[in-house]
Amino acid sequence: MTEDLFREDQMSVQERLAAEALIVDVDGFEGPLDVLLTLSRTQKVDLRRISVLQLARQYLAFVDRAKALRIELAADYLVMAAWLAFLKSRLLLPPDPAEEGPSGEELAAHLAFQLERLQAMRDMAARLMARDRLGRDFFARGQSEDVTRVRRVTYSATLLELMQAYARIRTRDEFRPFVMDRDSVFTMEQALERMRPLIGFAGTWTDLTSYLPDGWETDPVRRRSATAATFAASLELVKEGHLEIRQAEMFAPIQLRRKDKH
Amino acid sequence: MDEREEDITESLFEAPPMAEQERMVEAMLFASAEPVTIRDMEARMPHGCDAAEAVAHLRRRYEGRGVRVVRVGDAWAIRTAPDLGFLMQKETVEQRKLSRAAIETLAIIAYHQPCTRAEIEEIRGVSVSRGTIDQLLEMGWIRFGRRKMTPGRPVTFVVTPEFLDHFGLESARDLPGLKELRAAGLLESRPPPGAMPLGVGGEDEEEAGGEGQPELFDE
Amino acid sequence: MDEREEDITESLFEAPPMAEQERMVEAMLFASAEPVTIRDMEARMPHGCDAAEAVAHLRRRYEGRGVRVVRVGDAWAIRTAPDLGFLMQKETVEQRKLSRAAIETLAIIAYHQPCTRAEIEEIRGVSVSRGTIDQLLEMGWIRFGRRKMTPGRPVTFVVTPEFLDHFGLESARDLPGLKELRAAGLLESRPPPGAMPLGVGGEDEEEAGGEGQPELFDE
Repeated sequence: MTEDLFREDQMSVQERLAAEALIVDVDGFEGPLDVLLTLSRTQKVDLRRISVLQLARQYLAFVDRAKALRIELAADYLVMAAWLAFLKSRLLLPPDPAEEGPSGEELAAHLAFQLERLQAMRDMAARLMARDRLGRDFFARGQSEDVTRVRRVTYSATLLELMQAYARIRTRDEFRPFVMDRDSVFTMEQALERMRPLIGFAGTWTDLTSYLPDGWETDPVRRRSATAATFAASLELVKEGHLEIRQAEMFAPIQLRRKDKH
Repeated sequence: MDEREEDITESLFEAPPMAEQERMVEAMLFASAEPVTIRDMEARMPHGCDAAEAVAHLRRRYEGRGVRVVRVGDAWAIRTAPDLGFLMQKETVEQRKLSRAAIETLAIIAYHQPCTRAEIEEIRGVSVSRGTIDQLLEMGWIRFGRRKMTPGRPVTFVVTPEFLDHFGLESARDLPGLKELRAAGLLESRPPPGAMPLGVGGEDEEEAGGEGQPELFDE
Repeated sequence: MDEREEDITESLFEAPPMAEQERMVEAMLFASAEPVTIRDMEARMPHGCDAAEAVAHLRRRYEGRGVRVVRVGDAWAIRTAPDLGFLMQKETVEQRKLSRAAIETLAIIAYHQPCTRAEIEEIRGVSVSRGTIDQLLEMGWIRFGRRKMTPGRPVTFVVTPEFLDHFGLESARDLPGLKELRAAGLLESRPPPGAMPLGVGGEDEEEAGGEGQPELFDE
């Protein structure tokens, strides 16, 4: 039944000619909406009074014509054709109350709105470009005055340069995040975490080495890292006022003691 | 320079008479090729001056003359009267040829700003080609606006003071036909009912937004 | 432009009224980059005009104003009144391009703020010279942010309102992400290296807005 309906509204001669005329410069169109807008002009009415049904027929004629002439149309043209065929059937058939989704009229109204909006934007673009323009119709001051001897240097950069700089860094080939072998590294954060609960008990001077974590005292590499981290953490705790630190002479053991708050 | 310092330190004295302020504003606007803001002018004028009023006087004074005092966004500039353009062939700068896509994109941004890329595509029915936005940015006619508060927080575009200056507009509100378009409802963003084939926007926006930023602007 | 040709061919008609000629001379003197000779003006004006007389009228009109019509050799120009020179300092600013190192550093701070020197170096892959940071600080485009709560409590850098102003941004968050840069055609389409530790947590970012901290300069 739907099939019959389609066959019924075969394109008129006029539509066929219109479609053929469009085909000539299909590359000149910016997508299906552009084609629809051009087709709508043949109706010679206000866009608000456009017959979307007729427009759908015209568009389908255009696509059929392209097929007949073996002209390859981009996918979005065919998507639009399929959708318009669907819209056409919705507009022609009596509404089915059981059917989900927007009615044919709603869809048609939205399409008309899109066409009207695009046309409006084109009109505005043309009005904009036709305005009196700086450097063509009216002019800025031509002469910069060298009035004072004071010259300040300012540096300038554009947003584009800024973004390009950032893009350049972020996509640089040779960029590799710096990664260290963490196995034998005891960090200062770890040392701090370890020492905080312990120092409360350091009422008397205690050797720094006694704070080294278990399993880090023997291997020289690990011991070095742990000692450095513990020492740095101690300094941090001294700075925070939780700890006192002393060393009797050069290379003598470093000793720590809790600092009591006054 | 001495006068200026004097005025700052001895601000007990009154600001110069309005006629004098008008001269100052006149000199500043004449000297600059770019529009100058009221704030900028006042920063350079003696203490207590009212640059806005001085500009208003100056503007009236130049009515009908060979140059005019025009407003460009928040700033003011002197420009030649458009009817005398024919004398200026020597000064005419080569206008860069814009593609139809670029012109339409510019108009859409101007009338719909702040406007996302997806909105431009939704209105034009095709994707915005690479380089179109780029070109408009480079010409200084559009810039990035505030991000949209919609999912994905897509970036937006707005027109610049340079755009206004170029097209002789006082503000974006003075765009030709703006009121009519608004009255006709053509500036509203109407979601398409159900599945429309031209909703290039819908999906794209999701994509552009959804993933766009989290790596950069971790929240 | 037609008008001009018309006037040349139909020179039987009278020249425009003197008031109109004065407007023309005014516009030409304003827009020209160099002083203009009488002969030059007449060549551009409709046939039968008397540029010398028009200039004389214009000159009188500008007497006592903020700008004057002055003779430069055998040509004419509009110049600022000498007593207002103090207003012109801003016009003699020399503009220079920012170095590549500086703009890259600035970009990293803008995208990653608050950002330590070590982080900048890690991202750029080369060390940041002291002069670069100093230059950006001096320009007022970056300032010190809150210290990082990491060991050593390194200082951080954030961008300033002047930065946003210069680049026409409302907030640093409006900067487009990599994905959007690519979409806008500003970036060759190669994906960024996988999992990059971008950005510092949201909390930190929030804090960047806070006031400058006195303890910043305690060293």
